[in-house]
Amino acid sequence: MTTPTTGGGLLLVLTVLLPVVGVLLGLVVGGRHAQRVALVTLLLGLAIAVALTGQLMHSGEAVVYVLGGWSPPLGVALRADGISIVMILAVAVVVAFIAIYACGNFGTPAGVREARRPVMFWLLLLAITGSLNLVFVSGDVFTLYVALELLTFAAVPLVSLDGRAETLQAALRYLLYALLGSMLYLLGIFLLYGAYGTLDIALLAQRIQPETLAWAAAALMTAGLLAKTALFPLHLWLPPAHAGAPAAASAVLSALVIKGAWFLVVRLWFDVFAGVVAPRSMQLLAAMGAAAILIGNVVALQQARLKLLIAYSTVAQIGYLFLMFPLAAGLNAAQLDSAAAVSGGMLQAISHATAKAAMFMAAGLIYVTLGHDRVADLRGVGRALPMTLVAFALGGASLIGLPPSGGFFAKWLLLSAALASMQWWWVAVMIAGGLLTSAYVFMVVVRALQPAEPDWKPRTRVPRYQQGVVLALAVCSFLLGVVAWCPDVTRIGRPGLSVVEAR
Amino acid sequence: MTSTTFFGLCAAALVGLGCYGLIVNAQLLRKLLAFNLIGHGVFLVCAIIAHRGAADGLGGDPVPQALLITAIVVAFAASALAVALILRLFEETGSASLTRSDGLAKSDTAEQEH
Amino acid sequence: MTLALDSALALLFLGLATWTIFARETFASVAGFLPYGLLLTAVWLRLAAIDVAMTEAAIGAGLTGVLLVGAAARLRSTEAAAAAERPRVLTRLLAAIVSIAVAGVVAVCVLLLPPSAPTLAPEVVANIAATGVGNPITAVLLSFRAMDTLLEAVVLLFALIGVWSLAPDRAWGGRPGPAPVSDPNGTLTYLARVLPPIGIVVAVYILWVGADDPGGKFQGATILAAMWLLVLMAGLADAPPVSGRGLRTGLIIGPAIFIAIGCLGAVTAGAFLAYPQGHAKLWIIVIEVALMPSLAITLVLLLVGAPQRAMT
Amino acid sequence: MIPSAYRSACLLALAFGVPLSLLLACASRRLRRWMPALFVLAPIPALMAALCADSGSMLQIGNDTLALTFTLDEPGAMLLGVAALLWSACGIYAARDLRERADVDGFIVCWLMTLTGCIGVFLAADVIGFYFLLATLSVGASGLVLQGKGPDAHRASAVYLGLTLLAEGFLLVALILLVQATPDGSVLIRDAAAALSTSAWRDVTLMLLLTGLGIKAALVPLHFWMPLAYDAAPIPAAAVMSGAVVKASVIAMVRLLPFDAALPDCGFPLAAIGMCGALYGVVIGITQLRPTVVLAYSSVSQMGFVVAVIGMGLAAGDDTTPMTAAFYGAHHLLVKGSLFLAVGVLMRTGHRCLWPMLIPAAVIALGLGGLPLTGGALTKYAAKDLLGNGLANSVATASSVATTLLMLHFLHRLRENIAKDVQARAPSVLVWSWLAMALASLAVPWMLYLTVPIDTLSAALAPSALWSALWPVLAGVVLAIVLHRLRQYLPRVPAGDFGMAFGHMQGMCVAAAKAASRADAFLRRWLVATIALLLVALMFGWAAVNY
Repeated sequence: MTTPTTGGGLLLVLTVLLPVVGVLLGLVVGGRHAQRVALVTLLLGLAIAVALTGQLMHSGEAVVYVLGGWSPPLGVALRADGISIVMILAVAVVVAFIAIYACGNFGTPAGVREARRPVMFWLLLLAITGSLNLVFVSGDVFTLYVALELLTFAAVPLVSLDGRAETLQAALRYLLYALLGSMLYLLGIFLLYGAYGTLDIALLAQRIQPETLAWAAAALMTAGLLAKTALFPLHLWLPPAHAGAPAAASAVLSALVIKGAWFLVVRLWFDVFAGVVAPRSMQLLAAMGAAAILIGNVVALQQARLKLLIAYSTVAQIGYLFLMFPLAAGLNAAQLDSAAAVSGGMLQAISHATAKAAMFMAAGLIYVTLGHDRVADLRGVGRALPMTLVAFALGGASLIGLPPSGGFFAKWLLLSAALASMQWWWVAVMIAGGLLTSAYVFMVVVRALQPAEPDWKPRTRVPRYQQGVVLALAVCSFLLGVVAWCPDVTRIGRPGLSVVEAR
Repeated sequence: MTSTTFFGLCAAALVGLGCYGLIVNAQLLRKLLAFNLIGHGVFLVCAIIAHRGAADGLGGDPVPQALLITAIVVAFAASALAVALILRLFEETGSASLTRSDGLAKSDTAEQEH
Repeated sequence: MTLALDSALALLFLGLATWTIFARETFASVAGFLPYGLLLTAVWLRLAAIDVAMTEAAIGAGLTGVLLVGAAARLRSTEAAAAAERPRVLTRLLAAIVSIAVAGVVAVCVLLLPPSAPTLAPEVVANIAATGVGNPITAVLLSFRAMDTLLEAVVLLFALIGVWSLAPDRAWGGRPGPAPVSDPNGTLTYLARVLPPIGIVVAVYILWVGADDPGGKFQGATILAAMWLLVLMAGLADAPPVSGRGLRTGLIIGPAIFIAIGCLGAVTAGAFLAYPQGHAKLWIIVIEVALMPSLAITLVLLLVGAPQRAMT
Repeated sequence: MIPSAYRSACLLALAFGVPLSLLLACASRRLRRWMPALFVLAPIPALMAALCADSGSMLQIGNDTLALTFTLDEPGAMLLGVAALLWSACGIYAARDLRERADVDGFIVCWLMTLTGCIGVFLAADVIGFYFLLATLSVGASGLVLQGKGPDAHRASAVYLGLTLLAEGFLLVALILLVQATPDGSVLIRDAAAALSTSAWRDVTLMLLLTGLGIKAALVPLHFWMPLAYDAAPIPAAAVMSGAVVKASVIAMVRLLPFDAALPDCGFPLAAIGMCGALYGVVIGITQLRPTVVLAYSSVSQMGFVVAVIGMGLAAGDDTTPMTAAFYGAHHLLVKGSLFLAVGVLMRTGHRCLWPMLIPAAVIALGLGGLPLTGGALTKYAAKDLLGNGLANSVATASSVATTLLMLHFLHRLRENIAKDVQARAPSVLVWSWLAMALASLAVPWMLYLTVPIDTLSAALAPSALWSALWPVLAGVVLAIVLHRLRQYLPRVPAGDFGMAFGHMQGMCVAAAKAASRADAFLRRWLVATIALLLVALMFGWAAVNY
């Protein structure tokens, strides 16, 4: 079978290569030029993402690019369908906001040719963007392995950018655990190749059979990816890593990086293992998600530090991302439109990305202003950083799922799917999760609204543009519900979306 | 039993040994060592798959062999990054293990934003 | 007969692997890892994958071994503390059960691999003529799956950025490793004077034959890296400061040329990473030649670690 | 000449848009300072819309995939109009009150947010918009409660917010089930309500819907947030909450419940719960000392009565129920709002100026019990057909007696809580806003009664109707005198009554949370997490193989 390159395919190559070229260039020019290179690259990346979206919506089918003219199984193809494009766009937008914010914290100081933190941050930011885009567009499971490793190698140093002992330890936990995960994933790939002689996702989907090798490969790959995405109870590395990194880095890690491995689970379970995974596996996956939602939120509620609270909120929100699997399967089994559940899951992912990035950046500004981020002691933030607090609240509203946020419409779609496929238990989990989330969001907001002591002064003044960019991202997240007015992009290029064929 | 199957079983043993070491050994460098063992086990699985795919005059299927080369290099990069992290942690704390049980910082003023 | 040989080989390297896991001291365990790597290379030779065996010997056993030995030497003082953290018997038992279960699953999977193994070897053979190279692995690495090779170079670069990011702020821009101390009459110094020219020739040779026979840029780059390491260890030269523009250009030149040629393919041959008809081999050699020094620099810098001495 | 449909749509847009734009304008610190002065004007477009827009007029924002829809039906218009009146009067009061506050920003934002949500809920025609505006309303209102002083306000706000979000959870599920019941997935409330009576999920949907709205309407036993919140909130906030905000649940019930078919299985239990609440509120209310808490329990009782009326209508499948319930709600809205303002005014009034303030309060308070010629008598008269002649009617009469009793208790407590300073006079702005509301609560029910029209003038003034309204009031007065004699024997129930028992569950919750934290810490140890990872891999394999 040959898959021909479609129109606009070169954009796929660009979306991956441009950030890589940015890293190479930034490394050579160094210093404050690296920052400029990064900003320009990210801006171009945004333009490419928009162009790619336009291409996809125009043609109404997946964009494919056959690298080197060698079509699979011998060669490697890049492929972007609706769900990839949604993620590419979300990454481009969120990274652009984070980059503007980071200009305030990662500028090279005057009189120095090059400082470590800034130059490393900008290079790693580009590296993460490129790796994520590769994860979203690659059509080959081994290239995806390399992409995941690229992502890990770019993300781990961001955790320990401050060089403190705790962050080094957090980075090591992350790295070693992720490496174990990659090995499991790699083992799965090799088994797939041994059984079916191809690494291409589309070909694998055609050749795969429900047999022990495929099950073992699915189990190993899934477990490896879950370790990288930190689904409860495999989340040991996430709270210290995301809470310890600098705010802009936390925003990237929490909003985007974990979505890479999650996206791959979606890709594999819906596109490769569609006829192989059992409904019980789906329920198992979602049960882990449900545990994440409940325990993650309860633990978040008890955190004394704001950044840890937000990190635990991420642990919980990852859970929501895994509820879509049994829901889509259930809809499919009931002969209903299973794409609605997938759309809900994707919307949940991008609304969490925008909201969580805004919340981490808001936490960073609060830290700078107060000199600490003790939740019990947030008095005066409402007065000193009104815009930031509003941003935090809007991001929180999106996590809770208040309309018109993206979180609300995602929840609407997921709940509808759960009700239509009569899976009441997931409904209860989602509602309970929303309540717990609202508890800590309101707790933080109310504490921050209390007036400070009369003679209190902010420790540092925060630049206005940083406040503005955080607020803008939060508003994006809060108004993401308007995507309900747009045609459903996630369905493009995914005609035969069928999970668990009757067998 | 053919030698490929035999080495496949050795690969399984390597993976098991590595997993055990990664879990149990406290020293970070030994965890890394165990990771390398798991890696070798996985690579060996790939190698036997390549060997089984010998056809058309080639001693093995060149595609998995090429993948193997890439995977070895990636594993080396991972080891290098991990060693750098371990050494830096050692410089900062004098320790080379994940001492604190859950890894969460207890102090709240530790972070520095510039 | 072969099975007996295989059994002996397996017994040896599994024994060494067990040693590396269960040895009391980290240094002893790392010491076990080095011969284990060599034996593993023999296994790969047994499985008729010479290129892989070379890569494994060079990188998997050689460079990783150097890396681990160096680290283990510096971490000797942590031995006692780490030994005290040994988990309880019950935990170890549980870990053992789970590990055995995983190993069992892998073993079952190996046994269940389909009797008629699917293979891409016929397709590689059918298409290798178009690439102009004789070594099928090189054809896969630099033509059919050239993207993976490009990404592999990028992986090393990202890992290096990660290693550099661990430098203390005061040492940024400076040189990695301790200051060189040279013993003019030592054996190491002697070797470091004699071997590098030979090494460079060998590396170039391996690169050159890689197009048609086992060998290639990675193996060559590892030899170059080893030569440079020898010079550094002998104290004949100092590690370069990481802020040097020349060094950084050297680092990126390989991947950059790779990408440039890929883009050229998009213009002239109709696809990114495609080569113009009939000139494929030329471009593949250009890429290999460009990648080798960059890879060698990257490997050396990964081994010597983050900058530690500030520029004076 | 502007087409009438277009004009109506514009009015709707203004009614919702003006408060929303004021809310958004709060982002600017400079504009925010001017907001209290605009409190009085912000609800005026809503009043205009209620008066001038055509019934059934629609406003759509969005496209075919999804549209926010606003509409004005008759019950909605009635409640919207009186709510706008109350918001304006309370706006004057609040603006004056704010002059004495140090920190006004939070109050301003919450006030406008609640106003926007409140007006929006009365206008919303699609379930998504309705849910959104209800959430806005609830969050804003809990913010208003927070503006009260001290830890009590924090606790009250937290309890209110927690319960109200729980209610939203139930509602969300119910609304999704409603939408799924419509043949084409329409999100319009009208279509959803029409499809409900034939839905396969009818009973579950109704249960969820009524649980959610029951919490919002403070239906016993989920009422305990109300005394806490109304006592803690600043006076003008308590006035709009007890008056306007709580009526969101009434409008939601009359719009979402199916009155086209008789549903006795659902209607009678609902009516029974409502009637229990109507009496329970009084029983607890007479043990209370603080006038605001007494009023809150009166609200519990009155909302119970409205729900009972709706329940009887649901049981009978009577399509006049929405108007009757809305009329009852509108009257309660005006009276309860006025009485809260009266509490605020009288707290600042000394003995010398007491009577001119207390007498109007007494008249409208007794109106709640059905004093002839007041709006209260009209509402009871309008509701009597729905209640029928059976048990429900007897209980309703008992509730009139009880309400009179409770109101007399309230007036007594009101008198005990006046300012210490004999000469004290409330600021005139406060006095006038309260008197205007008092007047409105006397006059507006008559206007509604005659213009809508609900029944004829002669029917309402027939001697038999007057007598049947009067005797429960007289009976209530007699009971009140008896009770006054026996007051030292009354127990002192804490505000929030048995809801406070949930306080003891706090310990359990904390223990559970601590256990979750310990579990998390345990799972995040390296040994445990790596073993867990391998186990997860094995479990996924096992799950597939055993399939």
